[in-house]
Amino acid sequence: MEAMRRLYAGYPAPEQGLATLTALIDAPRAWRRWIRPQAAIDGDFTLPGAIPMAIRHGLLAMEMAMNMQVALGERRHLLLHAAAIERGGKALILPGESGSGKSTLAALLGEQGWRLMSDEFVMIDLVTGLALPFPRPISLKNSAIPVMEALIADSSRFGPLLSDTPKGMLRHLRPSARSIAAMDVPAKPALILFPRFGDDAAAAGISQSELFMRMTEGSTNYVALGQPAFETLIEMVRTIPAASFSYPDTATGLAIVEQFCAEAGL
Amino acid sequence: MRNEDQPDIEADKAIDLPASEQPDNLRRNMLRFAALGGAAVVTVRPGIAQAAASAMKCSIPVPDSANSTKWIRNSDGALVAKNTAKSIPGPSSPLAGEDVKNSLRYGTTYPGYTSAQTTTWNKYINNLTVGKQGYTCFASVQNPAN
Amino acid sequence: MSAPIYRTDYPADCLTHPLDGLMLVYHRPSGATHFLIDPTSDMLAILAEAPCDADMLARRLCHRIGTELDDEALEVTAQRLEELLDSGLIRAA
Amino acid sequence: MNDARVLTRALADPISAIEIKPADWPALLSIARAERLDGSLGYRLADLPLPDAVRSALDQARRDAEAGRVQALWEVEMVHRAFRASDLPLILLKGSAFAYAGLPAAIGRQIGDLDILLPRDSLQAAEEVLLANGFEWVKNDDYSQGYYRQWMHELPPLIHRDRGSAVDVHHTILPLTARRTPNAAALIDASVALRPGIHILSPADMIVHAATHLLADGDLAGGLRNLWDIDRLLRLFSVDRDFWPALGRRAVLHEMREPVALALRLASNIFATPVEPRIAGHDRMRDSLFTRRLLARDGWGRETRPISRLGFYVRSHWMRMPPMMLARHLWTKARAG
Repeated sequence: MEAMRRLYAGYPAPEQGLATLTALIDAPRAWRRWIRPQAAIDGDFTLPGAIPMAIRHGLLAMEMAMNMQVALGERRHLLLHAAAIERGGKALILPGESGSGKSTLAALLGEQGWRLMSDEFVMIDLVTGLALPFPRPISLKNSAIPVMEALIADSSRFGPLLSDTPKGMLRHLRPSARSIAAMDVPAKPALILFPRFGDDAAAAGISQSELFMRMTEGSTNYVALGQPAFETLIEMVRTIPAASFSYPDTATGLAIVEQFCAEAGL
Repeated sequence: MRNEDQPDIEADKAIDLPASEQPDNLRRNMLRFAALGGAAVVTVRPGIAQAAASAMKCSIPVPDSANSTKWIRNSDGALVAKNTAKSIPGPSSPLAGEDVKNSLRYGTTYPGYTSAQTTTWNKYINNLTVGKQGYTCFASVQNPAN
Repeated sequence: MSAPIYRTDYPADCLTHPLDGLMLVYHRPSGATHFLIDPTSDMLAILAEAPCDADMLARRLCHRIGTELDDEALEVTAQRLEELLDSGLIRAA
Repeated sequence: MNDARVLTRALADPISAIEIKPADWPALLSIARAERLDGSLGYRLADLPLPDAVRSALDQARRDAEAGRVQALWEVEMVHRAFRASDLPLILLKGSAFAYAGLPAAIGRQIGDLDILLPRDSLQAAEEVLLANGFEWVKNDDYSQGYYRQWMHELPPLIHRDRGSAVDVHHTILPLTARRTPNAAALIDASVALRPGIHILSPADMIVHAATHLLADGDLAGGLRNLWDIDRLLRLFSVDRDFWPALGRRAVLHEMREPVALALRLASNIFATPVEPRIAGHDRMRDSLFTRRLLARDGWGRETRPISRLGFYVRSHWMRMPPMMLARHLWTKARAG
């Protein structure tokens, strides 16, 4: 777990030394260790029949376990499956499934004048409507790995290269020192963009009702939160402009994002 | 955002609003077209937490780990001894719940495997019964909500 | 068996918000969020005024939106009633 | 402290939680979640001067429980609407019953499936009504269907196609194969109407049912929560001076005298529940075995004491089925696989 400690170097210890969610990584049965090494995702919130993974991917297993813990456990905030970056106190939210490219875009912008708030989960405070940061190691996948390696000189920010994981090639990147230092500083959501990697450059507006539906689909806990989440989301779709765009390559994706941000005043 | 003490007033206003905003003929058309369209009450369902539950966290070993050396008969998915004619071994790792769902529902083949292998393994999966390893996952991918 | 009378708690047990010509409803007893597409919110408003059976509901709906009562209107009303029953926004009593 | 006693003490004596050291809280919260008692703990410890991180974790558990309660009550409402049209009675069991009746056992309790009890001759009608109202079989093969119908005390599980909720329809409270046979008709006759068409079991029967759950119907997994139910219910019911004699009579009627006695002793041992000694009887040697099993958790919330667990697994199967039937069950399953 030395790799784990390195990736989390620079993070403050949890409040009063208490970790109220426990994520646990373990070999499921002692004897299996000798037959086919496995690591099981486990913790307070579990679902039956976890996918076992080769132990050398323990780092990925840990990351997935922690994401699951957050996705299943968080009840104080509306949790969105999205990346988020901040500039001038305003947050850009990039919702999207795996493969939409949101992590890569957010990671790149996080090195180019923006503050990376999260690459995976954005928490919206149900009282203030503000987005809260969640800057944990970014999972770089496949072609995003060399892109970020070329951009960042400090090799200590990278975890080991993991090949042949269920998600393909994977390498973790520790967010910038600035991003980690500001991990308690929220920002006001000012723009929501749904990226889609792969197609020609194109963009389309999203109506309030469609935005509402897409945000609930991308939330892990909307239904469980009940009325406060309804009120928060109504307020968001009424006040925050939203659009979707597709992009054929990262440079175009960045240009489209910057153009939208200029128009929305970010 | 809204005043909790006056839900009725808010709600009444909300109901009347569309009626006053829309021309009558448009509203008549909506009634007409509604007959042809899909659902008129669309309910928000739990989002990706549920997808994550089925896709990320559940898998079905084929065969179950107690019979991991057995092969699966092509004709009916039954377990038979290794190297039996007209039978094949299981996949090298358990099948992901999401893949099983797609295969059973939409006829997709398992990633990296042939359709003949997929067909035989699906026969095995369809034979799973209460208490058998993988059954819970099988049941959950059959749940239409997933 | 006589025709069932339908009633609703809408909008008393709901938070409602019109959005793009749809009605967005948070229904407190179920904790569910529904998008209502016309004419279902009109049907709920009518039943909220006074419970009635399906035929009367179709009649009142047509009157409310200024259209003729015909077989199609009856059919649409019956179909939408089913959906509203499934959602729990109305109940047969 | 390496077992769930840290949890049971906090539940039984909330003030004692003030003394818990910061380093011990993560283990306690994990164990509470694993035992599905975090919501109950959240309410028991509400407003105590605890570390902020703990308070917010407990606050979260209370919200979870409250959301679950709303869902459970709504499920009761929707099934009630379906049943009422066919004049079927709805007798609520377990969590849904506690929540609907507003019993103290419901406070913070997680509620899973909707469990309902019906006269055996109404089963067919209930099945038809549920299938006509959006419920679908989880598994619709002949063997699973036959297995449930022939040997179990419930219909095969049904899940609602839109709501995703599950309903378990029981016609008695133990499998037909169990060696004890509770009197299902008496349970239904004595049930209490909360409103027309919605019933719960009588107080004494409710305790008998909770005892079946704790001791005769499984491997004790999740047993602490069942025992906490029993504690909460007994503290309320025993205010009525007629309750203890009634419990004694019903336990005998349902062939559950010993399991009820043991459940009372365990509640008294673990939660200091006040119980009637004439019904609870004296401690036996094996009581400590049950107590150890109920409290077997490590600091991660995982179950420990695997040898004790295995013993209870065998016990669970043995209690549900006579040996020949168990053999037949295993053989059929093997053949099906």
